[in-house]
This record gives sequence, C-alpha cells and structure tokens, in this order.
Amino acid sequence: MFKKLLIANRGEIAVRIARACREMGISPVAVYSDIDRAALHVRVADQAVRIGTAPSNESYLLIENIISAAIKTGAEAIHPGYGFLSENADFAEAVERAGLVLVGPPASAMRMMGSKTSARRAAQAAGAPVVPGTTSSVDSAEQAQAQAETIGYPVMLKAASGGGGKGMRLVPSRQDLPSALSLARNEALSSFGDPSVYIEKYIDRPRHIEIQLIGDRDGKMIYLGERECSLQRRHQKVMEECPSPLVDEDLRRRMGEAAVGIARSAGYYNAGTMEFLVDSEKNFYFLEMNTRLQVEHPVTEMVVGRDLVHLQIRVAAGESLSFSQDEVVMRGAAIECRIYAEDPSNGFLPSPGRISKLITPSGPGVRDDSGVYAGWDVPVYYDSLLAKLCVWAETREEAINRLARALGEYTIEGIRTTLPFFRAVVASGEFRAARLDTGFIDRFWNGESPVREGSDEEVDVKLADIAAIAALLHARATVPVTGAAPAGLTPSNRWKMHGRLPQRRG
Amino acid sequence: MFKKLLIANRGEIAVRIARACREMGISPVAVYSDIDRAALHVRVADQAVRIGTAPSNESYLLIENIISAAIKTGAEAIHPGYGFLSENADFAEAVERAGLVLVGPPASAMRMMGSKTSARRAAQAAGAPVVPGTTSSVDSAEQAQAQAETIGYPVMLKAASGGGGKGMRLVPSRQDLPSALSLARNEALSSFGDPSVYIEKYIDRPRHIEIQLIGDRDGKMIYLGERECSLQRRHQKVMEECPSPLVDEDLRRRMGEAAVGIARSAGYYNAGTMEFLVDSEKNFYFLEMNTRLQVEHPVTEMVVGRDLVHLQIRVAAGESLSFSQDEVVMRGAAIECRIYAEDPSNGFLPSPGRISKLITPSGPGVRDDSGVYAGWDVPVYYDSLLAKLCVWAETREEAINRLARALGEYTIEGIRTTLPFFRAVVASGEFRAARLDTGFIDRFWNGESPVREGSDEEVDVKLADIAAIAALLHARATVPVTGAAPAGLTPSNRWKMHGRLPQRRG
Amino acid sequence: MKYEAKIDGRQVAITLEERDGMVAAAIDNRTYELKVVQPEQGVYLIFFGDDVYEADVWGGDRNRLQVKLRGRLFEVNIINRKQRRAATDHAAEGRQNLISPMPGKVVRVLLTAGNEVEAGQGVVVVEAMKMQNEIKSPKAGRVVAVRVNEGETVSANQVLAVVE
Amino acid sequence: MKYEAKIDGRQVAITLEERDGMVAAAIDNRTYELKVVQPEQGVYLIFFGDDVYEADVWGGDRNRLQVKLRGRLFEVNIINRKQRRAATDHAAEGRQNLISPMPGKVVRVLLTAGNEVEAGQGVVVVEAMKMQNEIKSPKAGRVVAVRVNEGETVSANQVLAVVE
Repeated sequence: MFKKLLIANRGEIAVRIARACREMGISPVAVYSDIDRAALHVRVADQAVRIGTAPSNESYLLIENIISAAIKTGAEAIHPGYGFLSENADFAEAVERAGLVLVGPPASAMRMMGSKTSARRAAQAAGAPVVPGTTSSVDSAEQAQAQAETIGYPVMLKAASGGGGKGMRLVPSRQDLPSALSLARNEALSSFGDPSVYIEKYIDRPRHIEIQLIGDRDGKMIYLGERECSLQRRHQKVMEECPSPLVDEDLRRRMGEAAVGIARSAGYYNAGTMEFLVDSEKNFYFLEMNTRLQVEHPVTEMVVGRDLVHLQIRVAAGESLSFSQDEVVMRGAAIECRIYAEDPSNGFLPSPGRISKLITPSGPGVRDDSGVYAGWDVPVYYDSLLAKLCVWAETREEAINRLARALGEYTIEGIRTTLPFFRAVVASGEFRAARLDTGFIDRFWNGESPVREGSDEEVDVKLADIAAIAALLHARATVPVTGAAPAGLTPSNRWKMHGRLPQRRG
Repeated sequence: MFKKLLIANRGEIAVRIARACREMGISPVAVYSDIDRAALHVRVADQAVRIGTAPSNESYLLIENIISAAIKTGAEAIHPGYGFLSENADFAEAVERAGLVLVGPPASAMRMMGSKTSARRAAQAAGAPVVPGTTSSVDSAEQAQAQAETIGYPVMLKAASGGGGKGMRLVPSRQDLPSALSLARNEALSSFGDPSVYIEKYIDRPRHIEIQLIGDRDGKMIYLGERECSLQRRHQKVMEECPSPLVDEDLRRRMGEAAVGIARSAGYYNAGTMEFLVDSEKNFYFLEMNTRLQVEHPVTEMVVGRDLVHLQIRVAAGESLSFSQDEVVMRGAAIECRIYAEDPSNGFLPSPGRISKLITPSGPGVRDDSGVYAGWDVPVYYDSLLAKLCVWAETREEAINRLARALGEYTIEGIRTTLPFFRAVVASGEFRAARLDTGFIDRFWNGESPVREGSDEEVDVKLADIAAIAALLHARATVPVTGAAPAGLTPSNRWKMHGRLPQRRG
Repeated sequence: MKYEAKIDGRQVAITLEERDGMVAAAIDNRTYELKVVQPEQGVYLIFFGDDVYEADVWGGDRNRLQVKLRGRLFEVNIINRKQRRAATDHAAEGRQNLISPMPGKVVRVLLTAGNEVEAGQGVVVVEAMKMQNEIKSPKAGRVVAVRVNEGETVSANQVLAVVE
Repeated sequence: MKYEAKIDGRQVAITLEERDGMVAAAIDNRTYELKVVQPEQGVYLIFFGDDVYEADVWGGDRNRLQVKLRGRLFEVNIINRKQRRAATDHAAEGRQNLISPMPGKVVRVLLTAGNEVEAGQGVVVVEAMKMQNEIKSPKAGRVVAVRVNEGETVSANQVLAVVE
C-alpha cells in the first residue's frame, strides 16, 4: 500500500479523500492555490504544497505543478477527485511518465470513454443503446443547425470533455441555437480547456440513472447498483438517490451488465460510472461515462456498505477486488443533497463569502461531507459546492423523513445556500411519490420559492410572528434603532439571557 | 401512531429520541429542570415543560411532575430514555393509570426483570446459566461477609435497582467489605432511590456481552445480535462494539435464544437487553436484564440496519414487528465511544463547565449522538456523558481505523473529556487484537496516561515542539507576557493571519 | 416600542415591551407573552406557554435579517421612517442601475449604450463559481451606459450598466 | 524573545521571533522557520517546509494551555520568572491544602481534625456528575482541619481540609 498520496483537488472531495487516507494509514498531501491557503482541505493534510494563484487554470489545472508537488513530497500516488484534472488523459499520462500511480483508470480508457463522442461510438460498438445524436463535435452554428434538423428539435448541446452541467444547453428551436452554442462552447472552454460541443436528441422527462462500477487491474469488473440522478437544475445534479425508485432487480441487472460490457471493451479499471437516460417505458440509453469518482458516490456507499475511495486506492495499489458480484447486497435507501452556495430565492445566483456560523446535522443515518468551516471565506473562483448531506434509512420514505429532519438541523449563516430549496423539495408530494424527472425542479421551483402545495395558514402566521419577534430582539440587541430604547433585552433574575459564548481574553 | 410524545429525559438520549420523533412526524415534548432551560434537548423540542430544580430527585425523578407535563401538553406517550425513571415500575404503572402509553415494557415485566435479584431467579427458572451469588439483597456487613464467605472472594457488590456502574464495587477481601458496602448502598440510594445491594461471584477477566431484544405486544420477540461491552472503567461501560469479536454464529444463536427465552417467560415486550458474562471458555452466564433502551444501542442499529427507537415507538403504539428473525442480517462492524466530561489525565475526575468550542467529526461511517453545544455549561448535577461517537466499517479493523480518524477530528474545548483516552485505546495493540476484558482499562491506563507501547521519539519531539510554538503564539496573542513584546503576530502582507471570525455588531 | 416589519414581504406592525423578564409583543391583533433565553450568540429560545421555538437570526443588516425557525427560513426587514421614504423612492420610474448580485468576472457584454432592451433581456454575463450568469435588465427601455468591460473583475453590488 | 515552557512536563527553552511574516523559533537546539495562518480563533495552521500542522490551542490560563495537534493533546505551560519562584515554593514541605478538583457536594467526611492519615487515603467524598469521588491526602501525616460539612456544596479548587 502507498505510504503517501497527493490529492489533486480542493473542497469537500479533497477532505473526503484525506479522510480515507487517514483511515488507511496513508499520509495525505494537499495542494492549494493562494486563496485556499487556509482551506479545510489544507487543514486536514499532513503536507501541503502551493501550486499557484486562485484561478483554477493557474493552479488546480496545472499538470506540471501538481506532479512536481508529488515528486517533491515523495507521494507515490495521486487522487484527482472529480472535476479539475480527473478526466484529463494527458494528466493521467503525465502521472505515469513521472513514475507515479494515478488513482483512476488507464489513460487509454479515459481517452476513449472521456470524450463523449468516442464513448458513444464505443457503447454502440459494445451493443448498448445510445441516444440519437452526433458522434463528433460541431464547430459552427450552421453545421449545428444542419445536424439538429436531422435529429429534430428540441436538442441538447453538450461539452465533449464535460460533466456537471457545464457547457450544456437545451435548445428548444432553430433560432436559439447560435447563442446557445456560443455560451456552451465558452463554458466548455473555461471549465475543461476544450470548447468541443456535440448535439443529442432531447428526451422529454427522462430519468437520469447511472451505474457505479469498480474494476481491478486483473480484469474483474463489478457493478455496485444504480443511482437515481433525475433531480437536476441547469442540467446539474442537485439530489441523488440509491436505489432508484424506478429500477427493479431485472432492470438493475440488465443495466449493470450493459455497463460492465462497455467498460470491459474499453479496457477500463478503477471506479467509473456509466450514465443512462431511461424513458417512461424503462428503455435505457447510454449517455456517457464518467471516468472518475462521482460527487454522489456516498449514496452507493451507504446502500452497498462499501467504501469506494478505499476500493479505488486499493485497486490503484494493485490489489484485487476481494468480493464478487454476488456479494454485492443493497440494503435500505440513501439520498444526497448537494449544498451549494447559491441563493434559491434569487434564481440560484452564486453566493460566495464568509460563513459566519455552521451547524451540521448528525445522529442516526446522517452523513455530512463538507469542505468548509465557520469562518471560511467561500471563494468566487471555484464550484459552489459546499457540502453534501446524505442520509440512509430502511426505506425511501423513511430516508426522506430523516432527510427532512437533518435539513432542519443544518444551519449555514453568512451566505445563501440551497438548504431552503431542499427543505421544500422533501416536503413536496411529487418528490415523495418519486415522480422524478430532469424537469422536476423547473416545474417545482418558480425561481424564488416552491410552487405551493397548500399549507396550514394558522401555523404559518404564528411561526412568522415568532420569527419577526426574534428578528426584532436581535436587531434591538445588536443595532440601535432610531427612536428605540438603546438596550437589548433587560435580563431579569429568573429568565436572564443565558450566557453568550465568552470572548477569548486579550 | 402518536401525534405527540413526551421525552422524560435530558442530554444526548433526549436529543436522539427527539430526532426519531421528527422522523416519524411526532411532535416531541421536552421536560427540563431550571438549570437545563437552555439545554440542547429543550432547543430541539416543539414544547418544553419545567418540572423542577436542578437536582434530579427534584425534577427528572418526579413521577407526578412528568405525568402532569404529559397531560398538560396532550402528549399520548412517554419515552423514558435510559437512567432516571426508565426502569422504575412505579412510574410505568403511573403512566398507565394516567391513560398514557409508556415506550417500554409492561410494569410487571419491568418489576420482575428490573430487580437484579428477581431477574436472576427468573433466568434460573427459564433454565439459563447465572453467575453464583445471592438472590436477595444484603443489608448488614456481617450478613454480607457471611454470604461472601460461601461464594468466595473476590466478590462484586451490585445495586439491585442499578445499572451503569453506579452502586457497584469490587471487593477483593473480607476487610474491604464494610466500607465498600456502605459506599455502594449510598450510591445506589442516591442514583436509584433504592439502597438494596446484592453479592455476586467476581469472574476474572470476563467478557461482558449483551443481546439486544425487541418484541411486540403480539408476543413476537426477536434478537438483534450482540454487543461487546467488555471495556469498562469503574464497572461503567466506556466503549462498545457490534458484533463481539468473540462471538461466532453458533454462540450468537445460543445466547440469542436464551435471551428470548428469559424475556418471553417474563411476558416482556418493547426493547430490552440481556446482559451476559462470558468466560475464557465461551461459557455464558446471565448477568442482568436492562428493561429499557441502552446507551450503546447505536452500534446495533448500524450493523443490523434498523432503528431501535423507531421500533420502540411503533411497538408501543401497538404495531407489530414487520420482520422476522431470519431477516435480521448483520453487516460490518460498529464501535461506540462514550465521550464523558471526565479528565483522563487526572483519574477520570468529573469535569463540568462551559464548552467553549465543539467540532464533531463526520464523513463516511461516522455518527455522533450529542447532547451538548458550544457555549453550553455542562452541569454538575447529572451523568457526565456528553456525546457518543459511533463508527461503522466493513470489518472491525477498518472500524478501528475509522474511529482513530474520527477521534482525531473531534474537538471539545473548555472542559476535559475522555477523548484523549480513546485516542490512546484505538492506538493500542491489545485493543486492535481484541484482547478485551473488563480489566483492560485498569491495565492499560495508569491514571494519567496510557502505559506506553513504544513510539517514534523523533516524531514526538517535533510534534511537541510545534505544539509549544503554537501555544506560545496563542499566549502572545491573547495574554501579554511580562517582559515580552505586547503584540501578537505581526501580520505580513503575504502571510497575514487569516481573518478571525468577525464579532457580531453591537 | 412600536415597529414596522416585513416578514417574507408581508408588512406588519409590531409592539414589543419587556417587563419582569418577560417579553410582551403584539403583531397586528395577535398578542404574545414570551420568555426568552439566548443559548448562543444570535440564537433566541422563545417560550410561549408550553411551546418552545428556537430562532436563529443572522444578517448584520436589519433590512434583511434571516430567521431560521422550525426548519424554515424567514426573511424579516425591520423598517424605520427613513427606510419607508426610501422604499417609496425606490418604486419610482426612471433610470435604473443594473447591479451585479455577486462578485465575479465579466465574461461578455451583450449590449452597448444606445441599444434597446427588453425586460428580462440579458445585458452582461458575469462568471462566478464556474457559472455564467446573464445579468438581466429589470425593465424595458434603452441602455444608457455600460460601466464594465469584458475580462473585468466586479464586486458584489457593483453597477454594471444603466438602463432607462 | 526568549521563553521557558513545559511540554507535557518536559522543560524547554524557546526563542521565537517574527520577521517578514515568518516565524523563526528555536527550541533547545532545534530550529524552525515557519509560516502561520489563523483560520479560526485559537487555531494556528503552521507551515514548516512542505509539512502543515494544524494546532488548536485553548485554556485562558497560560500555565495550562491545551494544544490539539495531529489528533494528540499536549499540555504546555509558558513559564515566566514569578512562576519559577512559585514552583520552587510549591515543592516545599509542610502544611498542604486538600483541594476539591471540581464543583460538587460533600457526601461524606471520612476523617476529622487530629486523625492520622496515610498518603492516598480518602479524607472527604465529593459527589459530582453522579459519581462519588474520594478526595485523597497527598501525603502521610495528620489532618489539621476539615473545612467542609456533609451535605455542603463546594466549588472547584475549594479547600476541603488541611493536612501536615
């Protein structure tokens, strides 16, 4: 096993990988940009190397700096996390050339499956169904319009090197194509260093379901169930489940075997995810492969009871998988919420800034994977994901109830987050009934608040009154009001204000 | 199902039950003593009723006040947690008389199994092996000495109504008996309102293993595996595991069936625990039954994947158990650490006071059940349990590694806690090798620090140096030193001190 | 003392007094007798009869306080006389500034001074946290001025353009 | 500046200087060039070459600072000249106070003034957090005075008895 591992990432995933390293007796090495000097992923590391300035193309995307950080510290392996260089085959090759081990697939498989266009060709060759669309990137608006004409509107534009909704646009009709293409290419370039975009048929109200794979270097490839990722906004996943409420044993086996078949034909090993669209008749179409760990991997871990990052590192170190497909047992249901620094009451606009208070939920069946802390200034330069809240329970219904409880406990102050949005989602009848599709959120959230399903008027008024009183007490205690008594609450003997946190001396 | 439930407890278990209520759509009602007005269990409730002053015999032990709080708020059921009134049959009867439901066993079974002496008789009658000892309480030192003579020293004194190590004393020889009896009777009276104490043969290096039971009112009784509770200090459990490293399938089945047999013969239902001593030849002896939820129930929940508090409440509401003995599947390994407000570097003396900072671990496989918060003043009046840290992993070894990781993350400042003690335990070879018995801690911990097993001298010196430098920086920044420059660190432009948490205005 | 406040946009009149360690409040015609303890900075544990409410309040600006209560988030503005006047002014027609709601980098300027603009039409694209956000005109009219250039870094609340 | 400190009881001499935003320290003969950032109150993120150490320091009293570092707890005392003298006095023989290490309630007084006492023998039993704790004599000798009664509430560091 490795003694030292460099984590070529930041935020929650870097912290999550560092935790795995600690648990495996491996010393974690962090890399950081100037603005991340006091970031949580640096605080939890044994060593930390500065690799550049804040913009990611001047730090976290600099292959050379990351590899020299690994060599300098004596790290034997590099875990790329997700995003940044995780699906960059040049990086994978550079790591290998430097005599280091990448915790991920071989560069060849990454190259084949990492580009969505060649992955589509590979899936077709392996006999898996694919969504109709172009198998190469489109460069001009004219070319795109011609292609879209044959596929039929609406179409999707997708970044060939992409993921996470970046560089992705829904195009309802011909006249929308030029501006959408331009935006998508810009985003793709800025996010992945590659402006290539391709076109796909848009499937109405599809389910987005993916299969988790893990394979060792001896050719053993196992599927670890599926994840339901249909709840998306701006084509970015916001909430994921395992198992999918739609998938039964038979569909799981068919999708799992298709996924294993595609991965095998690409000579794939380590962790990877095969994404499928599933239509209302339970037909599934290969969408793309993510040749890395997924953001939403914890829901699988909770249900199958195996640690994917541990497995990734073991496989990368040359160990064989110690279990067989038959030994993969799914138990209960898990749900993940991605807590973004975005303001759901204002069109989900980014909300960077200082976190003034942070209370994370805990107790039975709750897992929080966070990359931030109270006092941290969330930078404007990177993805807005702050933390992932995951819950597990015996059934989907109980998991939703637990999630509602945990979301109620979760407190992030100082910046706006998607917590209020998730609280509304778990209270919604449509979500509870598992009427999920990728259009759910646009129907459910009007840009400022949930489309109301009816609520108890009397309770609402009382709660609002108490909220107003609390706000007034706070305002009186902290900001003097023109014309108001300057003091805050006058403590009485019996009901005095319970002591505030004492200030440190000095 | 109940709409409203009163929780007749405080601290972590009250919070844990309130969480279950929220998850089940039940409104949780708290009770509190004057000193607990701002306690966490009040903060998480929908309603809260003051039931008296700080000493527990003037509040949490007052049956009448608790029942009138339930009636006043319209609660339909009462969950007693553990400790306090949880094993008090008079309370159980009073609850029933008031037309309320106790989340627990019937008073009759509680009475039979709750007294250790009558429970021993019941177990003997059900054909289960018991530890040699008296079946009735001893009142005078002379009587006790006579009984001990026939059993043979060393003997144990145990409170008949007891639990949690209170009123329990190891007596090595005849002359130690009078003072030990007096202390044990005092503690028993103060903790349980009953000074009765009985004598039992002391089994050398025994394993303390218990079987978790759950039964419904239709007579279905199921065992949910065992817990290893051998790590004790002052006869109080400090660390528990599920499964026990000692127990194989056969022993589990035999102990489980014995436990079910005893409980059935007592007409028991709801959750309960049958405690056994297991000697080095894997002979097991019935020790006592806890007719309530155990502190350490989470390790069972994590391994069997079922929520014991949910089950308790469902059974109390008259629901039948929805699963069979065959459907109980154990997966992986879980370990619990009881974080007490005690100073391990000073003989585990109690350490009440204000918690100035609290960082709880999270991430994969970690569960924290806490009853405190940053700013809370831990009172001197109650048990010193602050929180329970539990971890789950695929194997015991991985669980220990994860526990070490989580203990490293856990930070409680302002008071002393048992965290440093647990960090030493998980690093010890004896613990890793599962050489557990109830004498482990006395051998392992010399009263101030672990009995060292050897460590890396050079690393230790470097860490100590860094610690001293950090302390000095802190002291310079917060307390001026005679003769030293008054200022703290002078921030430079590039490596300036990263911003502290801003104070709220006002 | 008398106050006016907006709770999630709904305006109310509040009277609040303390006596004998109790808080007496009236909101419109609803009255409350409360006991309050403060377990932490910014946290108010409010006892109302047998009910207990934990309210977590943040936002240094009294015009936009966030209150978390029973797992719900309320936005409360405490209004004083000056703000009432300002609020009236704000509703006025005429020139309006196009404000960047967050810090970021201008990646594209879509319209220039003199262009006609429709309500909701994008004027400037600001990238922040790897997202490109079209900052849209609040009204139909004409772009009077664009105050930023492509590639420029902007701060929160910076004026990007003026429309009338 | 020069300091003396005890780390887990081991005494060291420390020199610490800041220049150009770096911290230069020497402990006995070991030298350290460090960069330090402070992510939170009381937390020091210390960069030493490629190594990074997060140290969490607490304890208002500089005589007993707790430092959590890499999952280990160190106790550090910063010593100044006055304390050095006091430390010398402390080692002196003679009368010693029996101190309650925590607040609690006296449940039993085991010895009275005039009784002989052995080192480690219990003198008073103090109950706190539901535990009965025998407070033991630090030395063999004689009980000079018992300062508390059964049933009495005591605070931390209160003198329970005097032995000589």
